[in-house]
Amino acid sequence: MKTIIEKLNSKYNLQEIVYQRDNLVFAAINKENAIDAVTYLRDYEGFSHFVLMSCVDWIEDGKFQLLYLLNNPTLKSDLGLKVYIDRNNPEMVSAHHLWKQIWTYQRELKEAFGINFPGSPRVDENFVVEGWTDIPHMRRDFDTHEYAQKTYFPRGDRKTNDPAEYMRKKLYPNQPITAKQRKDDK
Amino acid sequence: MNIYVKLAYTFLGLMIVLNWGMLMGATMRKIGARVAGRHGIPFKQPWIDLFKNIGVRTTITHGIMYYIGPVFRLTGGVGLFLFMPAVFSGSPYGIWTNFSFEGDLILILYFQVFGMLGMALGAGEGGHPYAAMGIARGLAQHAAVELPLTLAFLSIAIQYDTFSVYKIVEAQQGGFQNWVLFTNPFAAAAVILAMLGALGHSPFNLVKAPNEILIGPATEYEGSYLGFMQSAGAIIHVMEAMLFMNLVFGGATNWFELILKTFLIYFWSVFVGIVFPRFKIEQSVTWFFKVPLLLGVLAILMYSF
Amino acid sequence: MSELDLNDKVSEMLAKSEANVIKSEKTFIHPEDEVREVVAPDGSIIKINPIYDYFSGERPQEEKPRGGIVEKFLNWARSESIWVLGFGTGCGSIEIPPLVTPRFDMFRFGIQMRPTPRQSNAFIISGYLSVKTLKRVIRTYEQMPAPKYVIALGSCTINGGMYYDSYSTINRLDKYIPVDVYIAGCMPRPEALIAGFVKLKELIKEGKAEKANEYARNFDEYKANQKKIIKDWSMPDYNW
Amino acid sequence: MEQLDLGHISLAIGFLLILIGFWGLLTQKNIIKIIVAFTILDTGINILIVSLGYIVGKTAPIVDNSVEQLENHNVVNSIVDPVPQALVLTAIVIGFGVTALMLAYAMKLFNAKKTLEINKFNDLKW
Amino acid sequence: MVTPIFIVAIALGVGFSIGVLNKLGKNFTGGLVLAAITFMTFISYQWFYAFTFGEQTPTYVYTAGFKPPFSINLLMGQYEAIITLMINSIGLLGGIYMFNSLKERGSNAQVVYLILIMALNVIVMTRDVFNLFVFLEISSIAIAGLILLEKGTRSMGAGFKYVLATSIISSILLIGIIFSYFITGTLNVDDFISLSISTYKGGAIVVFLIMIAVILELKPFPANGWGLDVYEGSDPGFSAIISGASATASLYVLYKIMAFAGVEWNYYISLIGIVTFVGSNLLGIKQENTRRMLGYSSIGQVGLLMVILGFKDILGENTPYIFFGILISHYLAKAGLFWLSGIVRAKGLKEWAVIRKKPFFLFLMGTFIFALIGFPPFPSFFAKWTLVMDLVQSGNIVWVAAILFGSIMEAVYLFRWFGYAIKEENKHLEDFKIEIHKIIPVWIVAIALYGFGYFVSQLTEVSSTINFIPFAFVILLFAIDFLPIFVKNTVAILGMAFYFYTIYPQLDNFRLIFEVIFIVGGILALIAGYAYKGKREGFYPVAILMYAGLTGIIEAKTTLEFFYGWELMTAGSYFLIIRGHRSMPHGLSYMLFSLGGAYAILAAFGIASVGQDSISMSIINNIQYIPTWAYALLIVGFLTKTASVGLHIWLPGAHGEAESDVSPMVSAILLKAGVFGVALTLIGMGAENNQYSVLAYTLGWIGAITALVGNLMAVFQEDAKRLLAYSSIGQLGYIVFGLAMMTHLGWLGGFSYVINHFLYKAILFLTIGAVVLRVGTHNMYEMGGLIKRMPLAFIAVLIGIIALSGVPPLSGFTGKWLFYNAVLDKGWYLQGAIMFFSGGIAFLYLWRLIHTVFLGQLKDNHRTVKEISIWFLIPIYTLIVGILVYSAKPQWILQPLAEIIAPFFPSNQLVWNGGTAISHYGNWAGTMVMAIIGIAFLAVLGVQLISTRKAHKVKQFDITYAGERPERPETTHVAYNVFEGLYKAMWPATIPLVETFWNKITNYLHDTAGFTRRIYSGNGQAYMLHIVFFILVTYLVIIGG
Repeated sequence: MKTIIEKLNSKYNLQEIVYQRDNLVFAAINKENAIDAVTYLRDYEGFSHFVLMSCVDWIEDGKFQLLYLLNNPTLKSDLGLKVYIDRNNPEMVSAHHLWKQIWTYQRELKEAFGINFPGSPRVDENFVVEGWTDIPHMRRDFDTHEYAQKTYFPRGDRKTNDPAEYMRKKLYPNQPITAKQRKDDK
Repeated sequence: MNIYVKLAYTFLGLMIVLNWGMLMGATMRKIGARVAGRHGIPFKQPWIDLFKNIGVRTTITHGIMYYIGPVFRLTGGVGLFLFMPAVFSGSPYGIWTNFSFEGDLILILYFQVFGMLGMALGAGEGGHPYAAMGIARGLAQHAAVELPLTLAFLSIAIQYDTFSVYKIVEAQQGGFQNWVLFTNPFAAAAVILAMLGALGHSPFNLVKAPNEILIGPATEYEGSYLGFMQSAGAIIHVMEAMLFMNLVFGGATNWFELILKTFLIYFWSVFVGIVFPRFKIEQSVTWFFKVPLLLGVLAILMYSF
Repeated sequence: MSELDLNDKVSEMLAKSEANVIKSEKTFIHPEDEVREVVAPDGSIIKINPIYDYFSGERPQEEKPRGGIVEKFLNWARSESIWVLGFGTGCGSIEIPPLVTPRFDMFRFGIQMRPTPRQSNAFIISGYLSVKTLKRVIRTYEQMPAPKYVIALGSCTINGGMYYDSYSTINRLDKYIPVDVYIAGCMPRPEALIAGFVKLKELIKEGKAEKANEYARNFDEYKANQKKIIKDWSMPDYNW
Repeated sequence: MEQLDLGHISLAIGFLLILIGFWGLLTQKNIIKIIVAFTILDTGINILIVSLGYIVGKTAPIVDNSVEQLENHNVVNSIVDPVPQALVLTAIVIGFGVTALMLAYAMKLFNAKKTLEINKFNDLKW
Repeated sequence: MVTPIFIVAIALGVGFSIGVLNKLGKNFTGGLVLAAITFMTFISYQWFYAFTFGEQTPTYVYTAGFKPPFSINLLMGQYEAIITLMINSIGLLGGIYMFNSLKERGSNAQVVYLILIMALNVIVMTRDVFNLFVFLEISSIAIAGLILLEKGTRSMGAGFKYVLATSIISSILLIGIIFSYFITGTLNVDDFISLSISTYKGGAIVVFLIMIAVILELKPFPANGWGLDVYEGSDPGFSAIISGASATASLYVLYKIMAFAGVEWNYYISLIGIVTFVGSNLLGIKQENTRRMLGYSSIGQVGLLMVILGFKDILGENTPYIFFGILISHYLAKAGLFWLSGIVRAKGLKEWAVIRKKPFFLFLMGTFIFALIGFPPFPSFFAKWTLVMDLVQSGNIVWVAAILFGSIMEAVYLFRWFGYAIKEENKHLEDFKIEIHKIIPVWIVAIALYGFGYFVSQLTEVSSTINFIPFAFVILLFAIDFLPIFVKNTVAILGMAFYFYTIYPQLDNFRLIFEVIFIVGGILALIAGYAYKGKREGFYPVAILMYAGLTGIIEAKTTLEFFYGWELMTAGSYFLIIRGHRSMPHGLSYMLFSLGGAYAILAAFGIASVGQDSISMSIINNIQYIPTWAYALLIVGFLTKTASVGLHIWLPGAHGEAESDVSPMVSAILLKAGVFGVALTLIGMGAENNQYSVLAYTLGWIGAITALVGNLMAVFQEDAKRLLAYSSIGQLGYIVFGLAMMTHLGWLGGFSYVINHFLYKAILFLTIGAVVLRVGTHNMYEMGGLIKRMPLAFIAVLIGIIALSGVPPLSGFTGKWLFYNAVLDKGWYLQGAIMFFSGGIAFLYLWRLIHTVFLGQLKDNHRTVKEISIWFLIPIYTLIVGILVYSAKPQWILQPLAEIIAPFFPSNQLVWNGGTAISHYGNWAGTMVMAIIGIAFLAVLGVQLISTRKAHKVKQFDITYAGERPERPETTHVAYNVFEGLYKAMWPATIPLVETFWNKITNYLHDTAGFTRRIYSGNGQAYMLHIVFFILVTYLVIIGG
């Protein structure tokens, strides 16, 4: 695994290499080299299984972090390649030609984060939500509570209680509060 | 006999058969529930369902054929009753022999299809794919069942040298040792096995296959249509059992005997159905082409040489 | 990074993203609903408007109960023969199968499952409803023949339950389809379901379960609510 | 047959030529050689014809002085059978015609394909 | 009377004078040559006329004033007159045809052509063997010279091979001649005969040499590669002359030589002939080049003529009739075909599609091909008939089989060719130019063929009774083919109606049933023709041709008339079938199976006529010579038309691809011809005769298995018309089964099915055909939901399928009920069970038919289709009325049927008590059953009407779809591969064993042909080697062995 990472590093200049476990490594890679590296790993290093593709919204840094998680069945090892892309211009090269299931991941990311993958098949179609018109719903700047309040007739009389407090009051209304409980409450 | 009296008796008989069919259906479901350790439905449930269905307020129709499909079905059931001698009373023109003197076994065999075909066409106009699938399965299975049944019926007809159901019943009178079940065991065995397919319970309930193809042909039918089909189903179940009873189990000399025998015949298919899961079409078809067909051929060969 | 900085940053980002947010310009016409041109066998070109040509789409009419002894008898029959559509919309659907087990045995009450909406008169909304599922629920509900009854299961159908702030889950079911009986809980146990059925039977017998007519009466209001959240409305206004 | 008379010799030669002709027709690949073989065959047949009409000790059926000088002056008895002689004339003419035709063909064929190999002229077959 | 020597004189004179005139610079050679040939034709015609209508006796012409052997003498007898007339007239027509091409080659070519014709004349007339040799050589040189004068090099090789081969042959002839002179001292044929040369020492060898040379001139198989190359390579005009004139002359030489060769040669000539006939026709199958294929055909025909010559002692006084019948057909048709091939300029068979849209060319080509195969009304039909009759009567059945086999092989490639011409795509082909002087001779020979056909038919007593009126009607319709469809259709219908009116009183009831089905059914089917637009060229003549044939077999008093009608019907139906789209291969297989069947029937008629003093149809009631085989042959022959299992593979494609109103004609109507034949045969076998019980038993099994196979295959079809076609196979299986039972009930059931099948299959085919016309596809899965657009068509199909499936109360149940009783009566239980099982299977495909076409989802592009045409609805609803009447009052039809059957199968197995049929086994009251069911239905309907009075009409996507909605009708309509589950269970039963069997046979024949024809390597020496080997083998067989 180490040799693979070193080879890859020498080839594509990895950053933030994290050896999570013996058989699980994460590393960041440039946007330009990412698909090259994935292809290289698939074709030469035996990472034949595409596990998943995910996205993290680093709103503070103005970045989306895409993760391509690959698996090598012979080494029983996983390698996560992280790619940072600009949040304001979220676009990534499509990798649908490598594994067919990437279509679906990219379609999901397009819907949930608004990341575009030009050329990926059916990327514009609905994935989970149908007829979504607001900003992509998994972005951190999307306020789901406000949206729900606005859209779905919330019942005005809804009250929310801390279950522990509520049950204590309901079951043992007269019992004084112990010191331990007060400490816990803090 | 006056034709009006005859009609009245026939109508009465039809009512008996209809109600007995419903009761029998309820009983069988009750039995199934008991096997599963449940209480099951109340005995009155079929009637309640029928009334409820007739009381439905909105109905739809997909077209004329869809509309008269249930009519065909019920006519098929009623007609089957009309051409079947129900209770043997020593005369082909007896009070409970209905209009069986107008035709014979062949008429009954082919008339069975009348309702089925009408229903199939009606469901077809509904345009629902599951309806078509159910019918296709049903027809395939029907064809497979037909072969051993036909062989067995031919064998029985050869045995008694007649196609008249009445005469076959007549010949079986005078004790159970005269029943086809004992006098022509191969034919009887073929009938008993093929009967499972004809009655359409699990494992041969491909046509309806609830939850797989949504009750099959009846998918689009609701309300009164469904009520009609339920009634027809009740009648046809009894009529099928009655046909086998007349041909193999010595017929009936009174209504009680009829009820007992049809119950037992029907129970046999329910008994099998509770134990076995549903077949696929090809399994069902090949099943009929194995043992039942062999028995049917044996039944024929017995009389061929 | 301090908390204050973060907040600043976030609000800054928010302002930015407002500017270049991807507001979709989808019109949400289902591709199968677009008007299409086909060539007829005789060579002429004909226009197909699927929603108009393939669906009836007529408004539902109120079917007033006839009243009198007949109606009473029929109501009794309806109450004793509740045919439930086998459609699990949410997590509560796992509470329905126990009903057919020997322990609960709903058949005793004349309650049976049916596979097709055409033959059912009761619809259990089992728990939370996403917008996507709601579309199917509406379609299915409308296809059931009147009189029809809806049993809403769990707090999600009442006020959204634990999904009260979800962007994709509705809060109040009765804004979209009329509900006869609510069964509270998260989730209500099968006993509670049976209690709900018994309540429904009482309502039917009393002649109070006429929500199908209510739906027809307030059809426009219901439709407006439905269409407000279902943006890709790819079906006729009323599904027969 | 104590001695070989002229008739038998020519008969044998005729047959030999015929066989040679056949052999040549069937084995030679060059068209010109085939034509030559045919003429040999033709010649053989002609010799055959003449020799079949030959009667030992008799002269050609040309009625001139040499015949009249014979003892008995019986023309019929002193000449060989004239009919084969007449036939052979026709046969020679015919053979000539055929040979000429073949040569014409050979020329045209050579012009067409610049070869005289008979194997090359099998455009039409099967 | 001009002496025949002038033929030679004129030719030589003109030849020489042309040489002189050319020197003078005059150039009217062409006209002069034609004039000379015309004069030669006149001379021979004069003699022919004198022989035929006068009292002329054969005349010898002596040259140079001496008697043979010192001079050459010519004989002008009757045959010589005919044959020289044939040669000269073909020479004249050929001269006209080749006028321009001869002119291009210069005046020498014209002279050579003239000399060729003259040489052929002399070959025929001369009585001197050496003269024969000389003129044979002259003709060979002339032909080779003409080829030499052609432009281009392609034919050069062929010409050279021709010269080589003929010179070897003539060398052998010459050796033979000289030895013959040596041993006999004469060269005269008449002397040879009187001296009986073969008795001399060495005579046998001499005869052998002469004989083998003459036989080799006739290009026997396989020593005929040189001839084939010439046919292929040279100008089609020459090919016509070689095939028409040269071969005719050579045949006559053979006839002359046979006079002194001794009777033992007859057998060998026949043997060589039959080997040539079968062999070259077999090899013809593999040919793709038209002229080479025609060459094979020519050689084959000559082989057949050799067979006839070989059998001349056995055939006796019929020999000239047979010989000239076949010779004239061959000579005219082959010349016509060669000429056509010159006009069309198509080399490959498929390129003949260029004449696809030219009806007159198709007419010419069809005329020639049908004349070659021996269809009526051409002379070869009558000749072949007589030949087969005579051969069978003399016990040479194996020869008949070989001849018929060869004929079928010939039909294979000729009809394949014809099929290409009619059906193949011709977009990419260049059109050709028609020169008037080329087309005229073709027309002349075509018309002559019809003329000779009529003439020949009037020659003998039996054939002169044939009714040519229907055929004349066909010609009339062909003549008015340019008129609009409305007129033609009316004329056709009126003609048929009038004919039916005139013939009606002559028929007994048995025949009347079939005549009604044929003619009335035909009229109904023709009514649908009004729905078509345009002219529909060529449809009416062929349709009426089929009906002419059908009525012919009904009226037939003699077996010849029957066979005549049968062949006419085959020809007509072939044309009808091949009109459909993509139906070329099906038309071909239909034709081949039909011909095979027809030949079986022909052979059987021959056997039947043994020991009888007439050929009236009644002879099949009392066959004396190998009767079981004769009946078996008859049945096999008729079963090809009923498409029983094993012989059915032509039907699905033929019926499925035919036009909408043709399908009912060929299915509901035409198939009954086979039934009629089977019925006649079974009547002939007789009810009480146990001798044939094995035959009937086999037939019963065939019927039952046919029913099963047909119905089962119908279940798995995707094409609506093919489904109906397979269904027809199954239904015909029922009929055959019913008839095979040979009991009263069985026949009653069978006949009830005959009528029923006619009614409902006509309804179904007409309706589905009309629907196909509207929606433009045959595939059921591309239709659906059409009930909304075509309710009347739906009702028609509904009634049709209820009647077909045998569900009471409609009429199909009648047949089922009768069959059950008959099966029990006869004791054929297992077969019966198979039949009833197939009846059960019928539900599957019937439901599928109505469901996938009319129910389910209406497709996008069918949303505006209209109800089927009124012209289809009229016959459909007429037939529906028929079905309803039959259903309500079955006794109206069954009682007369029983009376018809009673004379053959007397019985009182079925008793009528009012409307109730009572058999020993059960009873059935059709009217009452219908009434009871009707009342029950109406009562139930009333209840439903009350309970669902407020039903809301919805549209097609308003279905419960598991919470979703259907997206497209195509994805919602269950129509493709509907019975997949059943298929998984029953696929072993659907393996097309029969088709595989016939495919294997076809492949085997093709492989054999493909392998064998490799001996024709194109190498001249190889051809010479063939000749040498042929001589050696023949020598070993005839003399050495």
